[in-house]
Amino acid sequence: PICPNGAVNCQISTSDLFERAVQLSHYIHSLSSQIFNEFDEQYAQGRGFIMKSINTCHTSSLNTPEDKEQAQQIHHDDLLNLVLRVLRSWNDPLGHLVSEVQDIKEAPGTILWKAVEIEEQTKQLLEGMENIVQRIHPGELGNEVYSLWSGPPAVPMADENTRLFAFYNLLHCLRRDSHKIDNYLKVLKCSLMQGISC
Amino acid sequence: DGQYPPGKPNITKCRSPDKETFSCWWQPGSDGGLPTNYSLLYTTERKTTVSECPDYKTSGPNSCFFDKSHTSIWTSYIITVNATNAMGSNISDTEIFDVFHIVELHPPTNVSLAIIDDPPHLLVKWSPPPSVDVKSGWVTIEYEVQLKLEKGQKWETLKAGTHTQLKVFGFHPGENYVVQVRCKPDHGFWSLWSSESYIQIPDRFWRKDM
Amino acid sequence: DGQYPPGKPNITKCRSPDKETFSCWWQPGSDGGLPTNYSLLYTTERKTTVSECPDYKTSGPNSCFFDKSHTSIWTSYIITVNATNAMGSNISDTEIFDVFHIVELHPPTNVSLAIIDDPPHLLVKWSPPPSVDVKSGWVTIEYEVQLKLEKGQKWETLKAGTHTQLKVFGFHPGENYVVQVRCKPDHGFWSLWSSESYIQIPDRFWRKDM
Repeated sequence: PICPNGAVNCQISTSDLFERAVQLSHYIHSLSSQIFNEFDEQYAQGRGFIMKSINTCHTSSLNTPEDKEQAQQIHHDDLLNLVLRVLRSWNDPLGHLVSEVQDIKEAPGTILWKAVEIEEQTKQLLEGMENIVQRIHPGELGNEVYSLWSGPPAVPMADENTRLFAFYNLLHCLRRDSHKIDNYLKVLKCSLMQGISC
Repeated sequence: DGQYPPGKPNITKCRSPDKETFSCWWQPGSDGGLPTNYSLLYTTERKTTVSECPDYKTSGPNSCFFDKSHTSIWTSYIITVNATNAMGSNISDTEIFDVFHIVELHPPTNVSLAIIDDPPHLLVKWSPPPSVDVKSGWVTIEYEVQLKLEKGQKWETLKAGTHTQLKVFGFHPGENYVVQVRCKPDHGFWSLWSSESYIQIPDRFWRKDM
Repeated sequence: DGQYPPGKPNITKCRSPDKETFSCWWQPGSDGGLPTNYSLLYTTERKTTVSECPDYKTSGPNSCFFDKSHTSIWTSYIITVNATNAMGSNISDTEIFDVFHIVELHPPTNVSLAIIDDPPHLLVKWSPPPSVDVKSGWVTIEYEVQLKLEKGQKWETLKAGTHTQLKVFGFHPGENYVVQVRCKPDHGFWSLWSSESYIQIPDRFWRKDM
């Protein structure tokens, strides 16, 4: 059979896969920013959550590059694996977010829709990244379980302020980590993929 | 006795409206004078097994619909259609594609026409097709506008890039025009043209300085 | 004797022009009729100590500049400004942000306009703002073009995605147009518009057959 678009053995090219991954990571961060801003405006005004949410992200123990120099010095295999680790570490928290957001008093439909969409698209992006890593290094796809997230509070929080802060903090960290993933993928795309004009 | 194995079926089209689902259609071959059964079989670049079409109904006769859970943008699809009757079977050519490259959107909607006085021009406006999430940059869409004199034959096609409006200068005052719009995603196919929209250009537009 | 402690300073803006460095500016309060000294103090979620501004000069008066070695992109910065004079001191509200939130680029440069005959359109070209690393993928820039008739009031805004050129269709032959371009990082603030560029559309672009 003739492969479409001159594809080699009918596979989607790795640079096409990367292009799609970047479109997705961009979309996920845009949604993460929107959901954070909406929640902040609706539920966090005047509660001083921003001060309390400093240095509380479950992924802060992952040694991720913090500036351009570090992002460009790290080997791209390590950066790819870091992206996978950050994505996997959000699997449980996003599941929790989607189930819990439905119980927030008068949560606007847009917050719920975005939470569901972020969870769905993050799974889609993880599938794509695993596909890309498999392409670049066949067989090297570790699948260690990442439970960096300490999970939802053991005892359901009676106090609304505490419950709302738990949400605020999750969305604050999601906004930050989704931006990291998006930025790392855009750097990887330019460094790994020849023929892509950056 | 006039009974034969079925003719070779032909996969005529595979299309996705939104990169999240897709459908394929086929043209049956001759049925060899016998009741003939068709099955669409597919695998993907990453699957080791062959599966059958998940839904023969949603996209109408001689079709297969792949919903979100069966659609992946990360892999190529390899598809064949098999025709079988009591006398034997026949298999189509293999169709191989990637969902990103078979996108065909529904036509643009809400096409509106307005006469603008200063400077005199026709303003054509429209909305992207439904169910396409444009704002995320997930699907970038290009548009084309075609227009002709209602009494004329010759369509003129104008490119509109990614904008959802176009100013058309230099038309014939007092005439009726027909306008249509179509769209295409960055890697896919042109949609059908939108239904025809009509407008009459007022006489007042005879250019004073001509 | 008309001498008081200083008024409360106000941090007016913190911005990064390249996602590698950033600056903050503040508005002094009243100086209480005495020589008043301002110090910007900061810490981050990764530091255990409070430090003073590394560079009060580079970004002009009442500012603090953080060079690459003092800038982390995904770390919360906690910043205050302290005003002190002989009668006492006063401290600003606290500003808390991640640097990836405060990226605002300088406008695009080298904006050029050209008339293309076939198909007739105006080609607008520009360059990214200087000293922004687009090549490595560190910064992804999106652009917008706005244009209007020189004699008109209403700007029309056109999205150009990440391209550094845009084809503009449907302009009015014989008229003068004003064009400006602005940019923003994929996730950040829009820049100011570039300075105005002008062009006259030749009369020859009247459509022959209409």
